[in-house]
Amino acid sequence: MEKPFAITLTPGSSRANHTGAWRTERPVYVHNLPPCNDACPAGENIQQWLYHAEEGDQDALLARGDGPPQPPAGEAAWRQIMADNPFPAIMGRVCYRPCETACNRGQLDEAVGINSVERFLGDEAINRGWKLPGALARTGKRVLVVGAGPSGLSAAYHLTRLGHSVTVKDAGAEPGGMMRYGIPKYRLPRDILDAEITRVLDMGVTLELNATVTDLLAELTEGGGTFDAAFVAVGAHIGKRAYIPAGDSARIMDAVSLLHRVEDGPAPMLGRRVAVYGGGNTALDAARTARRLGAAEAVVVYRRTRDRMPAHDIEVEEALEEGVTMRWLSTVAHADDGKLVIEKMRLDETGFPQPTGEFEELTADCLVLALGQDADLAVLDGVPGVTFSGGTVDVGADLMTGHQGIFAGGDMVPAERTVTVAIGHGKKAARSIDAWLRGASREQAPRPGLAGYNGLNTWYYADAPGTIRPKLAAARRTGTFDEVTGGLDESTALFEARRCMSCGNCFGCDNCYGACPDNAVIKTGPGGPGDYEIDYDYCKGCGICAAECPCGAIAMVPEEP
Amino acid sequence: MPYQRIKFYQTGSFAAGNRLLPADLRSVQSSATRANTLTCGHRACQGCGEALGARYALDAVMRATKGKLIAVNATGCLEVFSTPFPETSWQIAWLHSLFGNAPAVATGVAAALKAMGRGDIRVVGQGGDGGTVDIGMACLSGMFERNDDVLYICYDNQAYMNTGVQRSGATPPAARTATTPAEGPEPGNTFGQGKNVPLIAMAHEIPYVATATVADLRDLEYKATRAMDFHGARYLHILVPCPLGWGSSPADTIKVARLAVESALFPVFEAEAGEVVSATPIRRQMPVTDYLRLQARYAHLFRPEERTDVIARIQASADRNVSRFGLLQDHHPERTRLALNGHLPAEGR
Amino acid sequence: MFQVRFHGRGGQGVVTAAELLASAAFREDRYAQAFPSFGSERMGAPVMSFCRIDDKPIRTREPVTEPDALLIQDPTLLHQAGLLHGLRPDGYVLVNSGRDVDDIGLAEFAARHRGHLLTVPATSLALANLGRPLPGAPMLGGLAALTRGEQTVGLDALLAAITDRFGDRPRVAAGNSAAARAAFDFVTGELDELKAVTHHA
Amino acid sequence: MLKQIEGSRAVAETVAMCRPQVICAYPITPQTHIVEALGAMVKRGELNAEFLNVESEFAAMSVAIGASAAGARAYTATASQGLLYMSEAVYNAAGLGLPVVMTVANRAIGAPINIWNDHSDAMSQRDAGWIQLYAETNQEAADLHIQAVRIAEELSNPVMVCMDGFLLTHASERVDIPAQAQVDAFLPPYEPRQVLDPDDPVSIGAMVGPEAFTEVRYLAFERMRRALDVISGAEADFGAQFGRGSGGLVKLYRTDDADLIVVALGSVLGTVKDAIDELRDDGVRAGALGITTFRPFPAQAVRDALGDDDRLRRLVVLERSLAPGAGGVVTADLRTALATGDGGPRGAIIATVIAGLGGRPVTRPSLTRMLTRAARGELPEFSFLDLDTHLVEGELTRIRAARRSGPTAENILRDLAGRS
Repeated sequence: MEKPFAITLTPGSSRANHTGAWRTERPVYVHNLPPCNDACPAGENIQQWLYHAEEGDQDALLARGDGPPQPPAGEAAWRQIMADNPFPAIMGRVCYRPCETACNRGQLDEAVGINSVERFLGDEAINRGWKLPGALARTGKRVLVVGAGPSGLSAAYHLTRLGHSVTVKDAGAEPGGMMRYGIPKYRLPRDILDAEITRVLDMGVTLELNATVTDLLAELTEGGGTFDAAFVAVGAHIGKRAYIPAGDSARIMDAVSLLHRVEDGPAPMLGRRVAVYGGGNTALDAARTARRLGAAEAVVVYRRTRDRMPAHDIEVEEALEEGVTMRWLSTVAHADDGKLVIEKMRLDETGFPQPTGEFEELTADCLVLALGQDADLAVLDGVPGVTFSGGTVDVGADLMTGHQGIFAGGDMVPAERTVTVAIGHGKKAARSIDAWLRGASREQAPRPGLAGYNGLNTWYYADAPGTIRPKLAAARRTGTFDEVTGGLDESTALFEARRCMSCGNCFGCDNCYGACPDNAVIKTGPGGPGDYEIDYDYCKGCGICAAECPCGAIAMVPEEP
Repeated sequence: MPYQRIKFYQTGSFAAGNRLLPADLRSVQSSATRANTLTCGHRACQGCGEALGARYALDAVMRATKGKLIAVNATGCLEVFSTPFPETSWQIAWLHSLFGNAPAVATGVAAALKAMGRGDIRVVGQGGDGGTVDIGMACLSGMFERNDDVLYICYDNQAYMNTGVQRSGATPPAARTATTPAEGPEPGNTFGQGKNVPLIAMAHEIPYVATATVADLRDLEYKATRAMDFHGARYLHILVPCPLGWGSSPADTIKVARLAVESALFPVFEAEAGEVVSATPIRRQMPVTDYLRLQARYAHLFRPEERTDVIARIQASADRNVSRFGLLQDHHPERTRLALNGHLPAEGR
Repeated sequence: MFQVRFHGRGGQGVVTAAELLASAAFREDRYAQAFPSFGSERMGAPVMSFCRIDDKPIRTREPVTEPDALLIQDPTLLHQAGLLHGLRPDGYVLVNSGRDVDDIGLAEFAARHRGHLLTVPATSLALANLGRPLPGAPMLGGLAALTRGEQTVGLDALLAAITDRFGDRPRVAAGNSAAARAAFDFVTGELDELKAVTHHA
Repeated sequence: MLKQIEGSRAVAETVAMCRPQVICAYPITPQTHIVEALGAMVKRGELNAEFLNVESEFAAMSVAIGASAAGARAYTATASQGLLYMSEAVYNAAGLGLPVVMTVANRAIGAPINIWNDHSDAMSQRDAGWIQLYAETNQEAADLHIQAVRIAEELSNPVMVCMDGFLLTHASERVDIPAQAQVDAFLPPYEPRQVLDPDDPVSIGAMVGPEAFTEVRYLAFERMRRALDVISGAEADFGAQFGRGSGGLVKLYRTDDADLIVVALGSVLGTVKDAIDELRDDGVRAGALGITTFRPFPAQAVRDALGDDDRLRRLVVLERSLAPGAGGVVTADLRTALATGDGGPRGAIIATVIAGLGGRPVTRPSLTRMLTRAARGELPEFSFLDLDTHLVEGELTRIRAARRSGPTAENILRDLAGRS
């Protein structure tokens, strides 16, 4: 068409006008650290595996004929977990969920049920028999792991994946350590435990049971042994003893041995009334176990108040549901046959319990002491360079003890004593050992900034309250050791996964692409995480993309003059 | 593509795209092959809501008409920033004539297409609030009254921005403009003035009238698409914040529009043949102050001291919208219709 | 050139009458020009229209100020100032009235314009033949007779013009034609009478 | 086909034969009969077009702009206040180069409101960029519309056909209405220079700044120059096709030996010719120059028409509108034309006569009187025809006497009443 001069113009000719010159700030895509990942002691990339989980396996929503059939996204999610943690099914049951405490969604409606999704994926992996990817090339290095608890097995798993040959030696008759001897069945069914341990062993880890290591140095090459390095994680299995005046016939035992014997011996006779002395998770486990062993009454005697109790709330709740009673601000002054003398306490201004001189009686056929555990440090006794403090081994940031090549983790080093922490130690130790064996010092990748709630634009997320996991009726709990907390089915797990807001990381919502007034966001792919580029020829730096990014994955940075 | 709130939960239900949705339920704007009717290089301000709204609406219409579209533009910001010689940002057949005649020019285009047997080509007329509710009102009403086959889109930024932010018939009460300065006992625009063109359009009983904002892309696209299901005169009124005129941050353009809706100051609804058939419920009602505080044009309501009296009147009008359009329940067309037609008690009357 | 000025009231069809006369002249292969006294007058107001007839093209567009004939469709206009103004000495005047010229106060004028001033009951003829009080057609019939068709138009051309004008409404056409013919006969009769009287005198 | 027909009707029938696709109009006296007739034809299905009853003249021209830009042949008609009300769009149509054809049934502009004929309306738009053609008779009015469509589309420029309100629009006279086949043969189908087409999109109506606006305007000026040839070409082709002369730039009447020449536009030329014959009979060598094309102003044609020998010539420009504070609109253009370019009489004496404002009849006796004075050199350089000097003097005295003398128009009406 012959166009009249100036009055009529060629379409799209304004592309010659590069408005990028107007810009004083430029948007850049960033990856910030989601609070869940930040909080996970096992260092899981939770946001990532939830992202995979969102798509579901045979996702009806995706089976609309567009695109090729999806690979089982649940498996991808599971593999993502396995990169950091070999025990999703166990985690999904026994972890105390610091991730959910940190979850930003908690500030919107309710935290994402990360733990329940993890359990679902872990169980799926067991049921569907998902296999792990093959290990890296063998390094020819041999590593000894002392202790087949969560920490040791985690280390063995990671070391094997890194190509090292691992032998695990454990004094016990069964692998699993505290996971088996400290956590009752009703919280962690043994078939689950066995399945996940077996999966690790199947990778080619050598396990020696009933094998107590007496001379660690002798095992190492330096001592003429065959191992190039060792990771010691024997846990803390020795129940603390406190002096309690008691009559001869008083029946007193410690919680650790109680739980241990419930697992592998004839269950001890506790009587109708059981008193548990202590305020930690173990105390509650002991009390709940007592109920299951037939005790009509299980009383927890604790010196302080509930809010000062070290035990986790879930445990307390479940214990109360099961009829366990509590005696706050109380100490056991004297134990006798069939009864205890309790002294009432009061908290001073520092919150420390002080005796009041008031006494009362409490009928109890048996007293179980749950006053904490000590680690058996014998294996490291006399090893040159290894030092101890406060009943634990001193280690560096890389978990190496004072002795080159000997690393330690789990309950025997200073840290919170949970399975998750232990598993995290295992991974950390494995990486440190790998680095040490290669003569390198492991450099920590710089931690990205935390993806806080204020960085999100939550309007874009559909309103979705959390899912409640099914629970075994309290009445049916006390009789059996059946698992108390149920799991999610595929749809509810999918639902939970999709409640993730993908904090700090692009999830491919196209908002930046859609909301740019200058069409300065280019779509480089079908619309997934990172399928976008800013076209700085035209971007005026208005910042709408950053403001409207639901998950805070775009930052505005000043233009350099 | 019927507009629906996403019935299943996943991240970003309300975002432009979402990989979890089947392609046909994703927005036009999320498509890599969208028309980009208004393309790069235009001279709109940073964070221009009108540039955004125009591309949102016309891209949706382009998809609905399979590209058979002619657009007619009134004089104003949109026209000036999109077609300064020698460059145009339009990638569609586009005509600009005058400030006050866009609806009539669009009528002429539609009539010509009919006469030439090109009914497959559809016509959109568009302009800002000044060109629509003020100087273009006669032509707009005439187009409505004749029920000409034109979709007219008003990009409402509530003042004459092109000429330097003077008051228009769409400027809200208390807002500061160059001609309603924040002076005297009743600073800003006077209460009890201004006209509600969507309701005026409904009074013509034309096939389709709807309001939308740049804050809810899916809703906007649905309405632009729905409008093309009808023949005859249709009217789409889109709220497009103007960082310059409203004194808001360019980055907040969409946020401000969202607050206008969530505070109920801008009711989002659609009407067919003069009857309201749906009102988009507010997700989380916000006090009007959340909306006002983001905009320098309302600064005088908060400094030197807070004008609680004025704010109360503004809140009252928001509350009236809530009851009038039933914005707080999931939409009940019947109730909304009754309220709108004055059969239900409405607050703030 | 023969120039006619029509006087009537808004709604009486003076414009149509002028156009009918022009169109009748056109049928006789003459040039004609008809136009109203352009005004915004409403129903009932005094109005004028004009018609020019010539054998060569008519160029002037001024109003008719020196008519060769005056058609007064409403006798109540007779005493309006300047009604007869500019009438040529030998001009014709036809008044729509059932009464005699002497009875409408024009006796003295009639004496001077003997045979050039007549009354014709156009309205009653219209009512009788058309059923509506539209004196236009009968007035023209009367004019045709009064001027003996020499300077204006013959009855046949007039009737043809009427039939053509109301072609889409045959009843109206027939009614107007009949009224026009009746008026033509009436005026012819009046003229014969006058002639007779003159003869006797 | 020869018909005794009202001017408006003749124009309507001719416009219909030009096959307009979109017709839009807003009623205003004295344009109404034209659009009423066209509307009826469309309703009856005799004319295949879109007919829109719009809400204002502004809308009417706007609809025409849209229709034309979309590739349709668009037509509208208006007058007086209506033309002023659409003025913004009138300029716009020309600026966009859209070949809209519009009839203007010339009428005065208020206040005081006046529905009668003069040229104030069209003259007010003389610089809008439209071609302006003035009809002398209804035959020419009809013929000019056919030519207008062809000229407009050939140049891609709008054309205004001006015909005197009432004097032509409401006058019944003999008109030769052409056959459709003839019109079709003369008028090719509309091939727009630019069109709104989704398959070949363009942006029409850009904002043009100082860097190019002058050039855009210059090109419009050039287009108008080219229009002079196109108009003459259309006149010639029309003559060949229809066998009669209509349109063109100027028309001459007995100017060969004339030393008194009346310059006029429109239907008044008829009465002027009668007056000239009368003067000739009295031995005055008078003639007339009719300007058919007023925009573009045919300067060269005017110079050629007036001859270039040294004989003294008196030119009387009969103006149908008034430029208060300046005088005559046509006179100004005529003076420029004579003062520039090649040829043309030297030292012609030009007198401006304002005549026929607001429907005041221009009678042959008045013209003859005025021209006789002109021939004797008694005519002042600027005068009003048939001005009631007594009346205006009265008002002027009143104004001088009292500052607040009330509205002039009403005072004059009072005087008139008092007189009769």
